[in-house]
Amino acid sequence: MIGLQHYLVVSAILFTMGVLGIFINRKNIIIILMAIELILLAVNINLVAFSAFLGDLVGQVFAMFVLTVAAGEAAIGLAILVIYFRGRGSIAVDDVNRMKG
Amino acid sequence: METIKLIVFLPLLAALIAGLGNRMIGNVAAKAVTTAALFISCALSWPIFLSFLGGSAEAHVVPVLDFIRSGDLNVQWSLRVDTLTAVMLVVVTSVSSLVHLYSWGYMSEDPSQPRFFAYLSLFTFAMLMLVTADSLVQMFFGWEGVGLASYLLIGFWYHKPSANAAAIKAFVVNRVGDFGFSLGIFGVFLVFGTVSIPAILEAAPGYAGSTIGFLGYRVDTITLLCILLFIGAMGKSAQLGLHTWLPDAMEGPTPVSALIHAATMVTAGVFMVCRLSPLFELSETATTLVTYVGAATALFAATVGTTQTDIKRVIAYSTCSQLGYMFFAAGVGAYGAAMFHLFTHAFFKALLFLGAGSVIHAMHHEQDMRYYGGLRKHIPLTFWAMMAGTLAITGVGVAGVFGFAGFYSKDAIIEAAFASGTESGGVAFAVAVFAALLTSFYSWRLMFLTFFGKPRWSQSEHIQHAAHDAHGHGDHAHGHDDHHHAHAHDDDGTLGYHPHESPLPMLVPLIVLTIGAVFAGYFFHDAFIGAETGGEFWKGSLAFDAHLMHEMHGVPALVKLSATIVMVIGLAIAWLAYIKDTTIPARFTATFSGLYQFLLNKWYWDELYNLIFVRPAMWLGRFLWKKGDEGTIDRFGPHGAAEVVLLSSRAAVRLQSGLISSYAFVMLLGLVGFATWAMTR
Amino acid sequence: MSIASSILLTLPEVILSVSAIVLMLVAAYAGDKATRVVNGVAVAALFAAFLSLGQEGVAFDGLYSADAFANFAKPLIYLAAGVSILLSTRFFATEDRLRAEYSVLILLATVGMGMMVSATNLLTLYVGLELQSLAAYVLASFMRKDQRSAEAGLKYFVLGALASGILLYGISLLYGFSGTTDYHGVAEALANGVNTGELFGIVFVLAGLSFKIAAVPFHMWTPDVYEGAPTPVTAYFGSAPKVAAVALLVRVTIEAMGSAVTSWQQILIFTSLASIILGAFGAIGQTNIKRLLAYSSINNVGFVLVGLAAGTQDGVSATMTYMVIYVLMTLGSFACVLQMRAADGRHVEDIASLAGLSRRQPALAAAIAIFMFSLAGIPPLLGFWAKFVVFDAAVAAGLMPLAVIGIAASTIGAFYYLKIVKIMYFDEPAEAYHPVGSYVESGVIALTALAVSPLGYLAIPMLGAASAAAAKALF
Amino acid sequence: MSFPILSTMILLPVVAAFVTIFLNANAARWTALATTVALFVLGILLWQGFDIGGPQWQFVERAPMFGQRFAWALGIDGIALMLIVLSVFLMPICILASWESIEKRVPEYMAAFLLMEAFMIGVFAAQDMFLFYIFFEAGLIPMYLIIGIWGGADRIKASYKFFLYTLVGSLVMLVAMLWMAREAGTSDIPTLLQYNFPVEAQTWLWLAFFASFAVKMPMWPVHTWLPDAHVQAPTAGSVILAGVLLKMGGYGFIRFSLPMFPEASAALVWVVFGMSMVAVVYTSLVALVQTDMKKLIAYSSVAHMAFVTIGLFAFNRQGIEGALIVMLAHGLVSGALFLCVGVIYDRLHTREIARYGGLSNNMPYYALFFLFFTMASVGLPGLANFVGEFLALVGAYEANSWVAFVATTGIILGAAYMLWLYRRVAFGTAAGEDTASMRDITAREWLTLAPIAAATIWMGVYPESFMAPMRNDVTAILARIEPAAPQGDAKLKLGDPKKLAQAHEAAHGEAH
Amino acid sequence: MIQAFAFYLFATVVILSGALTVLSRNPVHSVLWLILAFFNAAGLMVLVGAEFIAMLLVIVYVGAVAVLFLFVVMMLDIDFAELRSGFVRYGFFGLLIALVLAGELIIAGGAWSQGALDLSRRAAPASGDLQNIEAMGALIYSKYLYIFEAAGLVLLVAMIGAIVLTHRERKDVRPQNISDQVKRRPQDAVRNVNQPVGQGVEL
Repeated sequence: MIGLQHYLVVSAILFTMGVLGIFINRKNIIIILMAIELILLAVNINLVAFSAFLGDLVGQVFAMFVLTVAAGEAAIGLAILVIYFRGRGSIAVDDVNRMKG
Repeated sequence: METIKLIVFLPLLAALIAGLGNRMIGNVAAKAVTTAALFISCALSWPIFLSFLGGSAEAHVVPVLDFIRSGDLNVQWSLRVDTLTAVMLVVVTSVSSLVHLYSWGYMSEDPSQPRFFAYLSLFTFAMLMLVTADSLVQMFFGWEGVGLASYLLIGFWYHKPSANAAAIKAFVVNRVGDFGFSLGIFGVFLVFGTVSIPAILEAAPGYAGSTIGFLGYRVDTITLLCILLFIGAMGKSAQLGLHTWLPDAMEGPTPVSALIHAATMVTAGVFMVCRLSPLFELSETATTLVTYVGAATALFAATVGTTQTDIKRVIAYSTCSQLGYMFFAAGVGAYGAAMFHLFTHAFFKALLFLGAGSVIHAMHHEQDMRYYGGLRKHIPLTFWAMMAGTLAITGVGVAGVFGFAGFYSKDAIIEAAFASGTESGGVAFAVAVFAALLTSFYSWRLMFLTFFGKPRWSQSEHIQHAAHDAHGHGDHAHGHDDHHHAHAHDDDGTLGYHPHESPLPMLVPLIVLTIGAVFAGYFFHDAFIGAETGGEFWKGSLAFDAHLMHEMHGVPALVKLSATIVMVIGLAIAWLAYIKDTTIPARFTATFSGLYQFLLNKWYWDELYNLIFVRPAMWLGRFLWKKGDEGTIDRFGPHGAAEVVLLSSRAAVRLQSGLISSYAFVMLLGLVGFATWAMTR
Repeated sequence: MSIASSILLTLPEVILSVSAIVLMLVAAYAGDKATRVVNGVAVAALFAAFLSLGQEGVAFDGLYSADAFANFAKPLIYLAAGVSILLSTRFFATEDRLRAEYSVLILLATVGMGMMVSATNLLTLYVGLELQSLAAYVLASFMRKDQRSAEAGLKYFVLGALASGILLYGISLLYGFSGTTDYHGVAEALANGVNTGELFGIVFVLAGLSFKIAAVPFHMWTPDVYEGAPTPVTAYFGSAPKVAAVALLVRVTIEAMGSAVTSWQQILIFTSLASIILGAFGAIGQTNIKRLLAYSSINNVGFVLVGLAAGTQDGVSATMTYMVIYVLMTLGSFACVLQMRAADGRHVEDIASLAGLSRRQPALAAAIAIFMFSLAGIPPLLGFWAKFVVFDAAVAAGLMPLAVIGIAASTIGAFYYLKIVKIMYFDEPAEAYHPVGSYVESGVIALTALAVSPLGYLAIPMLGAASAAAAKALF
Repeated sequence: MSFPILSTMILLPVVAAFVTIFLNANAARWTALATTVALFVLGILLWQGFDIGGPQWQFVERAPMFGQRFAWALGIDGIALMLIVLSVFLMPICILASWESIEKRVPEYMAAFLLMEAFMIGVFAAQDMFLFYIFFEAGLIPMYLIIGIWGGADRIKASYKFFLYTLVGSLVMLVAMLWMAREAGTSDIPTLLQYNFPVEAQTWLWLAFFASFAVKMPMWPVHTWLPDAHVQAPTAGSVILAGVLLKMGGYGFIRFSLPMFPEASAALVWVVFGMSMVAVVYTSLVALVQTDMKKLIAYSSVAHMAFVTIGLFAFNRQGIEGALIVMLAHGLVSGALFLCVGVIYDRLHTREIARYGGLSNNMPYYALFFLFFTMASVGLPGLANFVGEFLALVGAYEANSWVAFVATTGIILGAAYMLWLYRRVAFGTAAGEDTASMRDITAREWLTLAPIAAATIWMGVYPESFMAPMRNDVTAILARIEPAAPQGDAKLKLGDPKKLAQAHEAAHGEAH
Repeated sequence: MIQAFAFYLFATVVILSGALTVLSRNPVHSVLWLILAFFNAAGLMVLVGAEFIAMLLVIVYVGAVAVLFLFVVMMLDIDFAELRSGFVRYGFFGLLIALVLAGELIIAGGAWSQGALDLSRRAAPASGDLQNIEAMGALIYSKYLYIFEAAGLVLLVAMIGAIVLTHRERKDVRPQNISDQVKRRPQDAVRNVNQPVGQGVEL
């Protein structure tokens, strides 16, 4: 029988991959944005799974809001990315270090 | 207003007027004020002394002002007058007033006369505070005050590096003594709960045999206190070990040497031991120590005195040696004799110094006796005064008939040492006799080198300088070249320079002191050391041992005569070496060059101190500064911390690489760290 | 409770969102010409929102709570938001161009912050937080032609999103293991013992919120974002969202996790000390004033957390007191930074350009000196009081090691504040600044300087009572 | 309630400082002088009005205007009174000393000094622990500016060192204060003075306070900020630093450490003694080899302050009263010595000892003053320092002979380095034309030095004036600490008088 | 059984495609893998009966967000050759930390099986009578109305933000004047002319 545990494991792995995707990546900021989507997906899986196994709809409502916010976040993220690209002509991760120290 | 207040504070007032007025009031006013004040003090002092002599006065204390009150510690400014004080009063005020007068002449060319007289008066005030002290703290005040004045006066010619060095040395070496004195006072307060001298002396017998902890040892209370206080006395009275400052102090003007470094200040140590004699009597160890130190000093200084060529240094070592006599007299219990010698010594030693000053004055500040000779005819008055002094110091006299001052006092000491019957007394006796021989030798050596023989001053730089000045210019840069003839007589060793007698203000003190040197012993020996009369005179102001005085008079004749015998031997040797055959000294020094060098270099005390104190202190200071403060404390303290902070700061900044991935990585690390901590907690 | 009364309780947020929407329309309609008017109206709206505060009660079935605590934090947020709107006008007029959307975004973010501090439900918390964050991301890269601004926005966004993810994951765990998103429900669940899931929930939520308040080790974005963002925005970042995030953190830790103090206290202590120390170290080598202030804010957050780590009512009160004073100092400092303009009118951020300021512009230098000494916590300036109360709370809670280490480390902090003073007062004058003559900036500087000056101590009884009341609402 | 004189004394200079900033240089000078003189007059009134033998705390004011945690509570006892008088006495002198030597940014300078004065008075007058702390720390700001703006070439490092060193010490103290206020439930100093803190906590509290006061004092080995600060500070800054700021450390010890933690003080007395003993010898030796005048005097301050700590922790009346007098006397004398350095620094602009010499020739009155204060500094009886050092050492001897022994060596070394300094500056021959042509002190400089000299003599000859107001307070402190006082090492044991008398007789018998 | 099979299928695919999203060199491929991951996640959700969320995931995410990504990737016109390859910034250590994190998260999830379910605090227990979508709707529009409104503001912010940041006023094109446009009336733009046949029009 598939229990909550299974879902949590899937979510944990997805979450870890999302996190890993953020800092292990050197190529492209867009992929980082996608890694964030993966993290949110992991959270949603968690929420939905909890919701189902608790028999409580709040988790799903929460997931819905997460989706909403994530959409907005993606829009803004991409907008920032676009203006960044306009300025620098590059979206390589390693180039984003004009400010440091 | 009690007389005593006037006596003590007049000099202070005069010092303030002269010192603060300085150039504003002019030389004459400053000199007049100070000298007048001193003469008034002196005039007021003698009646007090005489009244004690006559037995009509009682010891009393005149309170002046509260000083320090802190719990049990209650110190007053007050003036104590008793026999001991009275003796000191006359010594101090008399010598001081004469020295003031003398300085009119001696310092007449100096540009800073008000300062000089202010210092002299200031010194007198401090000395008077010392001798009238009723408490140890006030005594310490006077003690330090005279130290200050001595410092100022030694360094009076502040443009001379040697004078400055001598001044500092005098102060610092005295401070070493004061170190002991201070600890002594602290200890006294701890034990007795008071610093009032009468109270201490009264309570002292009750503490005999008690013990006290000191630096981790248990020691006899009274012995400890006496030794600590005696260290103070050693410093001030230039006893062996702490004597090094006294010869150097001759850098000061000669009147200063006469007043401070011969007659008064240096005897403060003897005075203190006598003042506290009931306390010292309670500790055999302490008195033995006093005896040995005194004897050693007497011997040491006398040996060194034989080789010195500077006229003032010879007298200075002589002073040192005589102070040794006084101390071992005190050590063997003959406090009356010690005070008596102090009293007579003040006169003849002041006389010798002032006489020497007169010679120096005549010889254009040349102090080296090797460049003197044949001065007898040029400055006869000085010669006769010096002769009286020499007769006094060497103790010329015939028992029972008449003797010069030193005859009574020194003989008394030698006899008392013998009579005490203790081992230390025996040693002291032997030393005293030998030292008397040396005393006679160097005193006569001084006389012969200075006043007899042929003039040898052509080699003196001072004289050459003066002669040249006189030749070169008509003006008289040095005022006493007046009668100088233009044509030189180089063949007679005079370089054409003819010394002439000092002016009247210098001669009057010489004459007065000559009287003292001649008669002081004769007139006062009964009062000071008479077995019956002494106790009456001192009235308990010191521990007068009538028994010892009796013993003293009953010593074998040979002992009595010993002093006179060695005096004659000394005179004979001096006559042989410096009149009869002047090559003897050179041959002697060539034969015993080791001994000669040893003595000439004052037993190498200065070199030794330089090696074990001065240079290590400087080195240590530099080491602690560079290696301690800067190299260790700062390096590992604030600067090190700053360095660490800056390094950490650089690390923190490097961490901030600007890369999103590394930021995210740090966040992840934090997250995992927290999670792991939370899990394993 | 009816919807109407609930809406009434959220009146401040309603006012602000309605104004925001209206102003957005105005902006869209009238274009950038209307910016000044929009800004003015926005400030008025903030003031109106402030006036509408004061009601207490729970709205929307426990999603939202208007209590003394929220009513304490919100005026502060409104003040900071208002000031950062006021400060923006001249800055954007010279540096970029005036755009009316700025104040709309600030207003919307303020709505989010209002939700944050009033949130008594993880759901409200999340949405409020995101509302604020999204606006903040945009604001950070608001000067889109400026590459640094864009980079700041990008970094802020990516890391912020990661932090949101972590926070959300924590929330999901908390929800799953306690069965509710309501603070009190969570607290009840935690009171029955904390299982591993809940523990991870707590840790993840704390981590996510630590990002928002810029506490070590989730602080990395701060210097870059502070430096890159337009200065009025940085002033805003340093003040309003920080208050909101701290207030949120306080409410979460006390109301939702208060029953499991031991599970988070050590984390806060570590974070606190790490922030104090790292903030201080980081600031020392800086040459950019905004970057320095960023590290300073990290450092200050450390002190804020000292109060919170105590976990007591006093601690909360101290934390909120600290925030009030901190906001004043921050706004003042950034207003001063805004006055730093080269001869050609460009804004400069180089610390070296402050050299000898005390002779060129003594009043400005004095104001900066006051802020710096105050930030360093040197009495008799008000910054000392802030540190005093938090350490007092920590000591009262028995956290002696924290207090000792924290307070000793504040010496390191003093080092770089002194550096600024040193540059202004001891060094030879550099090139003179462009005269500014902005009444708004001067006014802000003067008022905040006056507030953190010793005169501010007169406000202590009031401040103390208010913050105590605020803290009491959580216990 | 009577006229709030203490509040006036704190607020007046603050107001004056604020006004001063807006004036021109000359007006600022006069305003500052007028204010400080007015404060001096107020200080004299305070002394006049102080009822010796009356209640322990006088001129008490209390306004709970800062909420629960602390109050604007002022009030003084005799100790505070004397220190306040010292502060207000030195302040006009400082202003005068800066009259001409400070040329740039005069209004700010004067304002800084006035603020400094307010804070100093505040420290001594505060009756609330936290109010004390606020004033204690606040003084850092004006001093930092004074050193940093008007200081010498290496002023920046010195100002940092001064600021951070003293800050780090006192911050730890703040934690202790917080704990104490929580434990005792009040921050009122008079109440705390009667509170018995648990013995095991006392050690920590004591150490925390020690961290602050030892730095402020400064005690070896946390003294290294002082030479740097002194060397770089302008003359008046050094005067205030040496004259008053260092005294805050000693004041702290006597106000907090001793009476509040008597058991800990007794248990840790070896720390104080050890550090003080090292300080006396160590810093004296270091002073001996200095080539910079101010540095030399700064090091001598460290040595002198060691007498204060030794006296304070002697646990007896002589020690404590002595320490208090040393504080006052050192305030006068080292302040005056810095003024003396300032006089010639103003003329030649160097502190290098080797550049001077023979000043007795061309500056006789200067030489006189310098000599006077040199002598006072080496503890010549009749001048201020002696009384204090003597009492402190008496107290020390009662406590421990080792301490007295080592500390007393200070009088030898002190004489050595001070006279060596004086010799190089005032005696010998001038190092150059410029040195030889320096003019003697001006009327203004007379005005700065003469009052201190007068006070030094007064304190040296009749210290009762200064000790009487403090006596009851020392009694109160003794009442707190005496039960805990460690035993001295003297342990006097009386001998058997009878046996001794026999021995004496026997000795005499042999002699016959 | 089918359910288990479906779960494992979806789970495997979601993890794999997630991994490939992160690891792909070509961002376009990444987006496509992301879309696949979303689809499979939706599948997972359907398995536990959360049809509404699943649909949202597909419609909103795949339909809008993922396509937006794709759009941006294409639009940015990135020179893929220039993009450095490799992702070994923190290499082994980073991986290790990530594994630790995953392990801990899994252990945390394991706590579920330890404690009994405590359902007492549920805010919105699912009732059997309502469809998932209906129940959600009932909740969102009543209990969570406040949040719903706030979410609207979030989207508004996103909209304003996106416009503020990316909207460029081009100099070479005439700017749109909204008020002019709105004010424009037919009579301004249109002129009725009664034109005789065979003659030109005067314009």
